[in-house]
Amino acid sequence: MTVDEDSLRLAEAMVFAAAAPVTARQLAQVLPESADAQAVLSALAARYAGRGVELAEVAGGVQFRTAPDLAFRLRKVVQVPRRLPRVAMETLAIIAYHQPVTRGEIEEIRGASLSQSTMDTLLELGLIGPKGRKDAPGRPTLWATTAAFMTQFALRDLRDLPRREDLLVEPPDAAAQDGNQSST
Amino acid sequence: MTVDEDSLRLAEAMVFAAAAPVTARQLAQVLPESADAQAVLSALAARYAGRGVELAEVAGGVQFRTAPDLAFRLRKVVQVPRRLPRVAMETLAIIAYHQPVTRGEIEEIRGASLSQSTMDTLLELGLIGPKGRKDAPGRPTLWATTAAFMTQFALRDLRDLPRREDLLVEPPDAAAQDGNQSST
Amino acid sequence: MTAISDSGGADSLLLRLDGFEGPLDLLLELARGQKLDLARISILALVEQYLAVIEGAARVRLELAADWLVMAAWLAWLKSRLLLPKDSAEADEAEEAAEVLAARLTALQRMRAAALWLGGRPVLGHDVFARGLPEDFSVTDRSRLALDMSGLMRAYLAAVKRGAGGKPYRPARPALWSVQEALARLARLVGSLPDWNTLERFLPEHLASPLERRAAVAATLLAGLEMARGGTLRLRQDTAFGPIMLRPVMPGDGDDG
Repeated sequence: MTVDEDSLRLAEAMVFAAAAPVTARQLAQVLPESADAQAVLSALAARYAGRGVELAEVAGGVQFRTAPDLAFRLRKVVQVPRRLPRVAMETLAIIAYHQPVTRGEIEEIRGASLSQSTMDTLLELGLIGPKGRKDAPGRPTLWATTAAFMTQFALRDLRDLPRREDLLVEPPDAAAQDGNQSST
Repeated sequence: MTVDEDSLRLAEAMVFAAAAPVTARQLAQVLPESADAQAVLSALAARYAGRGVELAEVAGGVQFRTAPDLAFRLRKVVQVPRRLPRVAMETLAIIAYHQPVTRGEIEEIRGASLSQSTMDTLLELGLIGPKGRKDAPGRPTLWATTAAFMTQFALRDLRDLPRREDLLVEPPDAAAQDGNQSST
Repeated sequence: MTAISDSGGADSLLLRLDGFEGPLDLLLELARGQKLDLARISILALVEQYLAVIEGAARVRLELAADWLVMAAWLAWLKSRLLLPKDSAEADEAEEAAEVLAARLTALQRMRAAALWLGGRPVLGHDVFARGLPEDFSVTDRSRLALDMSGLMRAYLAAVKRGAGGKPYRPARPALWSVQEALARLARLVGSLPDWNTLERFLPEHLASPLERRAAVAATLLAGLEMARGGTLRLRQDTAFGPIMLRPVMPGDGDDG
């Protein structure tokens, strides 16, 4: 299927302008009826491949983002927030894999109590949100990850997370170096 | 002067990610020393010419901007219908059931005085209108609902309004659901 | 943190005990020291290491939180059972408990790996950046009205209820001296007292509360000002916050004052 230049320009403008990922469905609303939104997005991604700004698939849509290899040089001029502390990252991982999950269950998995500030940090960043209450004594709040979580960590959807069984095999020493290590 | 692809990519990413227009001078800080920042920006502008997004020169530097011819196609009208203030809603309801009715009678029914601004709101929205004067001392204006009122509530006839008698036998709770009705 | 492989290492863990996120965290660190797949780890060795750390902590009189001690007690129980001859019911129970512990450690280890995996993603705002100046093309239209029949009905019921039916509860207003009352009293009294008198003399009697008194002072002052404007009364205050004096206008008074 060929994609006409007009649709491509429109898609480019729309995705560029948006603050959040744009879905094919949202794009279809502004495209002419004859256009295939999915095909337009594919053509757009191809056009930007290898450039300083690339089209990334995240949170069920697409979003322009700077190419990862430029991060080092861009950090000098673009303001970068602090990375999340280890506890927050662990809590986030537990919520991502066990959602919806209560605070008590998170503490049970971590074998340690969870500070309010950790929950507050994740909530303020919009990475987690309440998702109903558990049918249990006290009806504790259930927590789940949000669309912002997927946007933040470049996930198309939750199925992009590695399977639990595939997560384990990391050499002990490598795991001990917190932070900048890539996936196993 | 030729511009290398690496510089072009970096400029593209930087202008894209920056929260404010980027100057040639700022760009020069991240480019290799040999590169001519001004030339890089010119090449970037040329690359985006005619596309859905263009490099615009604005006060203090350059920034990406949606091509002007596309802006209107991306415009999205968000309908946020207004609610009437509670007092206006009550007044409207009383006029609907007791029309034609004087302001004094409305006040008596509501058990509270009626501000001119409330009447003005309903008048401006065209939901009520004057309908003669009452044969009484001072000859006060009589108020009634309008055709616009009927349209708004999808009524063909005022007799389609739920009968008052049916309303008043409703359990008191129905009114209490309004929440803040206890205040005057 | 580096992996700990022997009990000497466990000693050095002591000083950093508060760096651990609870007992399970320490156990995981110790397990890592065995440099083995968690599935094949020696729970017994692990238990001994943990108990050694806790004992060491007690030796240097480190304040230990309850959960560290609860875990220690449970592990001590587990150790005693694990040392029993195989095939006894207690040993089976211990094996089961050890498996549960190993499973918990595995689950935590996985979540830690997941956290690392997430951190290794091209994280927005750290490794990749979104547009710094997004544009918004949405236009808000508030011209339409949100009205529906049920809202109209509720409003009618609320209005009618308030007006005719059961009058809503209104807290009884404290009977405060009104300006009208003060005017009447002042007009009556001021003629009978021809000279300057303090404002207080014109207050009504039986003012129970300070609020009532303040209200009466304010009302009488307002009444006084009103009468002064009408030209029947004069007011005077010699010093700021001093007593306010009044007297009726008398024949021969000028326009000053």
